[in-house]
Amino acid sequence: MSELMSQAIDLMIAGMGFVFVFLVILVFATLLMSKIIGRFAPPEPATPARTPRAKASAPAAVDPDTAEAIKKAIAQYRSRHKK
Amino acid sequence: MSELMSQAIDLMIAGMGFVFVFLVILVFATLLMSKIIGRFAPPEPATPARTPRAKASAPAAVDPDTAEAIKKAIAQYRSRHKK
Amino acid sequence: MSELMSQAIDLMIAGMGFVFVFLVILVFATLLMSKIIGRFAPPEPATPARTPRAKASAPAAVDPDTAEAIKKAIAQYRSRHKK
Amino acid sequence: MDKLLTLWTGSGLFNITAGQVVMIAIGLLLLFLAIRKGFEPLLLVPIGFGGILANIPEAGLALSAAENAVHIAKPEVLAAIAGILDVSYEAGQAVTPEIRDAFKAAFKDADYSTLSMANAAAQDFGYANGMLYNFYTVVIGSTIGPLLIFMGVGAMTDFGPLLANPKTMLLGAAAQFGIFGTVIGAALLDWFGILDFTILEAAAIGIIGGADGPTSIYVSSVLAPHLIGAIAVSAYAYMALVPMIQPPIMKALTSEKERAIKMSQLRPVSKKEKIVFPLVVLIAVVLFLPDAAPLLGMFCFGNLMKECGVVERLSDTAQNALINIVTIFLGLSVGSKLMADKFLDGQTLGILALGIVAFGVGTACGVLMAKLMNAMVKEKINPLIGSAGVSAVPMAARVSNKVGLEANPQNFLLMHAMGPNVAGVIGSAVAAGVMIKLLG
Amino acid sequence: MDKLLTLWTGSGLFNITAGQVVMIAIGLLLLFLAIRKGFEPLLLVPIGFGGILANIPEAGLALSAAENAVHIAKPEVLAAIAGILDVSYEAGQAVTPEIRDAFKAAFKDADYSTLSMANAAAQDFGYANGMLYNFYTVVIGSTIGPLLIFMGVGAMTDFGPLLANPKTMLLGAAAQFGIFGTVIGAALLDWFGILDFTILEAAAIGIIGGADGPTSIYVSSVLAPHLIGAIAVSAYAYMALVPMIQPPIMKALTSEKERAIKMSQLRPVSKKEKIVFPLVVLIAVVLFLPDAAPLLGMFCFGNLMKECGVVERLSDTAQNALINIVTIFLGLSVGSKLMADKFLDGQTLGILALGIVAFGVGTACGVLMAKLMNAMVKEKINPLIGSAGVSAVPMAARVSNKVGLEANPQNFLLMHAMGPNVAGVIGSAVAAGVMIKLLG
Amino acid sequence: MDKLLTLWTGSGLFNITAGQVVMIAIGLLLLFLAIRKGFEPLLLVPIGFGGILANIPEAGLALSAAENAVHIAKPEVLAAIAGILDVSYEAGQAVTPEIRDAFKAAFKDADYSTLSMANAAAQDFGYANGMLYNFYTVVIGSTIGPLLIFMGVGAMTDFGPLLANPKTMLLGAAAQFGIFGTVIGAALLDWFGILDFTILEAAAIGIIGGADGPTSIYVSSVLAPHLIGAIAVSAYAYMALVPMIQPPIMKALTSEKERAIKMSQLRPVSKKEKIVFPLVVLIAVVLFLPDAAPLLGMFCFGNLMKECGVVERLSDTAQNALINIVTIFLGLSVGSKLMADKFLDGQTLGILALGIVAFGVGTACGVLMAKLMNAMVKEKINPLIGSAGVSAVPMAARVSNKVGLEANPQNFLLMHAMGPNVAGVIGSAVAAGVMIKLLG
Ligand code: NA
Ligand code: NA
Ligand code: NA
Repeated sequence: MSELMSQAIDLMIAGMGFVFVFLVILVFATLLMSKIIGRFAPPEPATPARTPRAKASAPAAVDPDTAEAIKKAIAQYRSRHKK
Repeated sequence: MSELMSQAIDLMIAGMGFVFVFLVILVFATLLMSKIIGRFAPPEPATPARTPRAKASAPAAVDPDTAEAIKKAIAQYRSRHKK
Repeated sequence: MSELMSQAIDLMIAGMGFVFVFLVILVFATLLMSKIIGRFAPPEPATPARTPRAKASAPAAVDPDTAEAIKKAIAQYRSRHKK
Repeated sequence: MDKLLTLWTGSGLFNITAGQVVMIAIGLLLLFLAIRKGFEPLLLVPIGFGGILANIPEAGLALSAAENAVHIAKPEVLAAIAGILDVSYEAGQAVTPEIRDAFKAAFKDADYSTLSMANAAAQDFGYANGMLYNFYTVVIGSTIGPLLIFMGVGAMTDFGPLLANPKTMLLGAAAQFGIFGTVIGAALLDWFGILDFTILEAAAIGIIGGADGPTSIYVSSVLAPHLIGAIAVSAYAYMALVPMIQPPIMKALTSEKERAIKMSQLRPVSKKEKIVFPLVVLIAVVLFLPDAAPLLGMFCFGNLMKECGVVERLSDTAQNALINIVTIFLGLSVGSKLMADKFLDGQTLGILALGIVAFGVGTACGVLMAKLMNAMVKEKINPLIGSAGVSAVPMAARVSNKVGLEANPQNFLLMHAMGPNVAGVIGSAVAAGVMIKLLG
Repeated sequence: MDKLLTLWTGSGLFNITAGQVVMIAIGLLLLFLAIRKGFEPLLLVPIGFGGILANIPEAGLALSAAENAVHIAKPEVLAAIAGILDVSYEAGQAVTPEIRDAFKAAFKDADYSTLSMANAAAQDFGYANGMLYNFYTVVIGSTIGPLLIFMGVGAMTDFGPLLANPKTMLLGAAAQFGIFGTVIGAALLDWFGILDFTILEAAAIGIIGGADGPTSIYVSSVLAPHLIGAIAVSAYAYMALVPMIQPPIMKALTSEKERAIKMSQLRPVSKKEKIVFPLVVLIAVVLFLPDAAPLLGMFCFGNLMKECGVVERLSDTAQNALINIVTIFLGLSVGSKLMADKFLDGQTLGILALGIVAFGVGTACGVLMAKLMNAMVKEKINPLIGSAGVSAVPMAARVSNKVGLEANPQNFLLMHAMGPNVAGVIGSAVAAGVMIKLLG
Repeated sequence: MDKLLTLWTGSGLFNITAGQVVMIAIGLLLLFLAIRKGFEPLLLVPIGFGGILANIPEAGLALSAAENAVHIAKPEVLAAIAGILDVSYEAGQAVTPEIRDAFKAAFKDADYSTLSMANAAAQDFGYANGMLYNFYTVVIGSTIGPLLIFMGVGAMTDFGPLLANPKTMLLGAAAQFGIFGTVIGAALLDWFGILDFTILEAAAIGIIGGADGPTSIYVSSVLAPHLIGAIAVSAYAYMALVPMIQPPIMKALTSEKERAIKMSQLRPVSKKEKIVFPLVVLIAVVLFLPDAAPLLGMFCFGNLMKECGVVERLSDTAQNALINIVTIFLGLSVGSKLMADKFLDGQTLGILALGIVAFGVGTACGVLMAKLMNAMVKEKINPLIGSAGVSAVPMAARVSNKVGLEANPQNFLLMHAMGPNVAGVIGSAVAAGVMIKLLG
């Protein structure tokens, strides 16, 4: 087996091992954290889980037409005040 | 008296002396400026003094509900167009 | 004729010559581009030429009063949330 | 006339090489893919444009002052730089291709101080660093660019779905097999004599399997800066192709029945949990993997700013003005590494080939891990969300949702897939830390 | 196994020191105060987070390349750096704690060129500056960060109330006694042998009494950079505590009747006065205190941009994108100075103790000055607005208003207190200029 | 008392020179013109303010560390710097004005490495670069500032009108005669012995005729950095005066009938043409003038980001946060070159005089070119749009429109004038590239 291949295998074992160890610890730490917060903290109005980063499904509190109108108004306002 | 103490006292005398001299001059310069501007400049619609930096008491030309609605619309608009 | 003057004249000849050559080539390249795009591309809803940079004559899809109201709402919203 | 001749001999048409023509065509292709096909345009538009700029003949936008001086090759300047770089060249000697190669090799091997001295000498003679070279040095050479992007991504990430179901983190762990499997793949190519790689290069290529742009750029800037162009292009291109790469693998590894598994709705997650979670991750980094501290530290910082609710100004800036500014410069800087003589190389083809392997292996391992978990626990998870563990946020989660809907039109997996999706970001940052620790 | 051992011996758990544990706890405490208690979160969130990052064992985020190299202590690297720093160390010699201390002392005493050379040597061996070290160098080492914050603050400041009643500037002058009184306090601690301070350190500590974050950071970066962490934390913490520190002092020094004094409404101030005022301040700086030029110059520039009305784009950016970006980096940079071996020190306790004295003395002198003025002029001012002269904009002005309302529910002092409040900003910048002139 | 004396002898009042008084007055005048008269306020407010800051006596805000050290003139520091700059000075020798001049001359002639070493030596003794000096180095010395402004301008430019009628590009070419005519003008002043100019200085002055701020700053930073203050002030001032400078020339060169020519409405331009056009310009730069690559490359990049429609985030940032931030620093940096001993000079008057010639010649040549084109083609163009070829976007196009309306109230030339207007930007960037190629 080539030098590079043995290095690559070593790296895989150490790397995947570590990734799993780290994330398993994180799973338990997270569960513990949620338990502690749930026990000691007063109940608060919880936010339901939402899509991260994409925010594609943001609640449509404003209908698209209104948003469009406001978008145009803002664009118009900007176009007047921008250099 | 220790070296440091005498340095500290020197610094206080020079420092407070200078701060007062500077701000007293500034008081007179400001009064003079206001007088000159008031005399030579045509009267203009003056803005009443407002809270600096905090802007907490900005005139409520738009009622909070409307602002909230617009805030939501903007947030919604952004959420669609942002990566 | 001074050294500087002859350098300046050289520079003018080379410079204006090059500017014209470059922009003439660009005229033809642009005409060619428009022709190619017009031929191969499907017709699309074209946007009429608008004022660049200044955008002074942006279409008034929203009337100035509305824009003003929104501007105020935004300012008010910001004033509350900004430090 | 003299001046017109200078203009002509200095023009691109007179000097352009075949390699530069090809690279400019590649730059235009990247722009086409980004603009018409929607391939990760935020990065590929600046990368493609930067690639074109980097290949403008004679402009030297991606070269250092010393490299520009060697390109122009005035005898006295060349002699001065040769002295610093320890290249054997006498002022007045003809500048043969061999001498140019000797200079290039010397630039590659020189250490930090030597390069600084060579650049200073070139600047003494009036040469300047190219614009893109400066961007690269400031934004990527210092590693600040990818870290700030990571901060902004942190400020856009919602860990809610992950907190509601933390065990899906394991899917994000399994999918990192794509990273290390690709390292093995590179070693195989090397073993069979198809291409030569060092372990540093193999590791940098592997990180494509992390399916996370800033992590890829960060790791390759540390381990193998000369490959950063090919690695970044490969990473972003395959991230854009996730909707084509993943579904066949997902379907091959799962039965119709598995794909139709409905998962129970996620529990609501409290604000406090969301605030504390980035600190929990940070403490884990402190205790177990200091080398992941820059990446995960900035990521957690961004997320804390978002969730804590008291620094909205800063969070908003991190998600908008700052990340946008950095993205512009990061893209142009990556583009500066698309120079013909560095990019047009067998290694680049190898990187593109290995990149798709990386995505495939990662996808497969995520799905298989989900099936393994189902074999061990009572409450079944839909194995389709395993593929989201590769990262490629949020595209991979959407793919899970879409394939799930095909199997069962009432099956909404998006939220469930977001958990492993963001766990994959953490997982590949951890893998990056391990690689830098062991090799860097 | 070899590699796993490397990971273990390189982990935080294996290397963490008691000092680092304490500092991470302090970082978490700062985050708690900022997020739950609302203590100046815009600065304390980044400072607290930066403090945690700076104390991650083995990560070396707050160390220079040379310091990182010395920490790793490979013999040949150590020998190279020892040669530059003039530390007696032979390659191969055992690295005892004494030798480490000798290196630390050498770093502290070395001049600019020597440090540059040591860093270049470390970079030749592949070491790099830590992320936070780079932030600190660029943002605070160059003094640009605090100055840009000051520009943004200028663009958010309304001098209207001050222009309507310029004599309240004297209150802003008197409150600067807090600064110089604290210098005396530090000298006393030194005299009684409780702690050792140099005059530079004493002056830097005194500036906490200016109750103005960027001024504190600016002055301490010039006079005593090693104390910047403790000074900034102290300044921001006490600014947040102003509603608790000031009222007892204000009530102790005033009678119920004085507190109930109603002030006449402020005259309207014309736009022109507001435009010209920053230029008047600038001219005063030109004529009397060039050393305050960076701070007050940028402050006046920001204010002019705001008031002149023709560069709204720039003013808006100075108040938003730019100040937010700088705040993020400034906070992290200050956090980088919360390293265990530099922060956990008697001096830090002294700085925290002196900081509260500074605020108290400043408050008292402001109130007393107001009473003195009342003794001399006909139109009485409410002495409660004197306490606003310490700065801590706009918190101190709100405190004046609140205490005033307690004495007389029809007594609105907010606008009247804003005058001395912003005068306090000018006053402490002037004090900063004097200190830098005489000591810097 | 000692300390008060230090404050007094260090004050501006004690040290101010007549030149500084004049320059501060000029700074205030620029602010007045910008704020009250609306002269290009976005640049002239920061330039004017920076000019005042640069002339604060003893503050040294626009000086390097070494220049500050020479100004303070401690014998041992002076001796160290003298050794590096090769000035004959012995420690202890009296510091005569001749010696100061010798240092100034040495700073002017020194190469990059020597200046770096002198600055490092001064920093070893505790001196620091002035704030404005740092801004200048980072923003203009590196050429990044003008290039980013150009990117932002590109992102705000609509090439639609030009694409609808590409032959109007020739008007933008003709107007560049203003540039080269001014070079001849400078040579004439030199020939008649009125002022001395080198060809580099003459070329840098000529670029004022490009009527484009960032191009002027870019070219003068490359060819004649010591003139950048006068050139930028001249360029922006005359751009603001375009509505006064151009109409008389336009009317003198055209008949009433010519001015009343109505042009047919522009054809609609498709989105695709607008996307491809910046790439066409880029390819032309690649093939014909690599030296225009930084300017036109960034311009086209900005325009592509705007038109491609898939990176709105980046385009928006380029047009707002980023360009505003750069404008603030660019203005202050240009202001740093308004120091008395460099600005109060016959050359500055010459530059102001030549600047107005430049605008006039450019305007005239644009109009004449339009008349020449009318003599050759059938479809007549209104010669008034020729004057817009000087650039000064969008002011010059508005002037064309206004003069056109005077001749014929139904004659709307604005859209037609925008074509040559933006072509003028390209034309002067090309001229800049030629100058840098032949002289740089
Ligand atoms: Na990943
Ligand atoms: Na203060
Ligand atoms: Na032009």
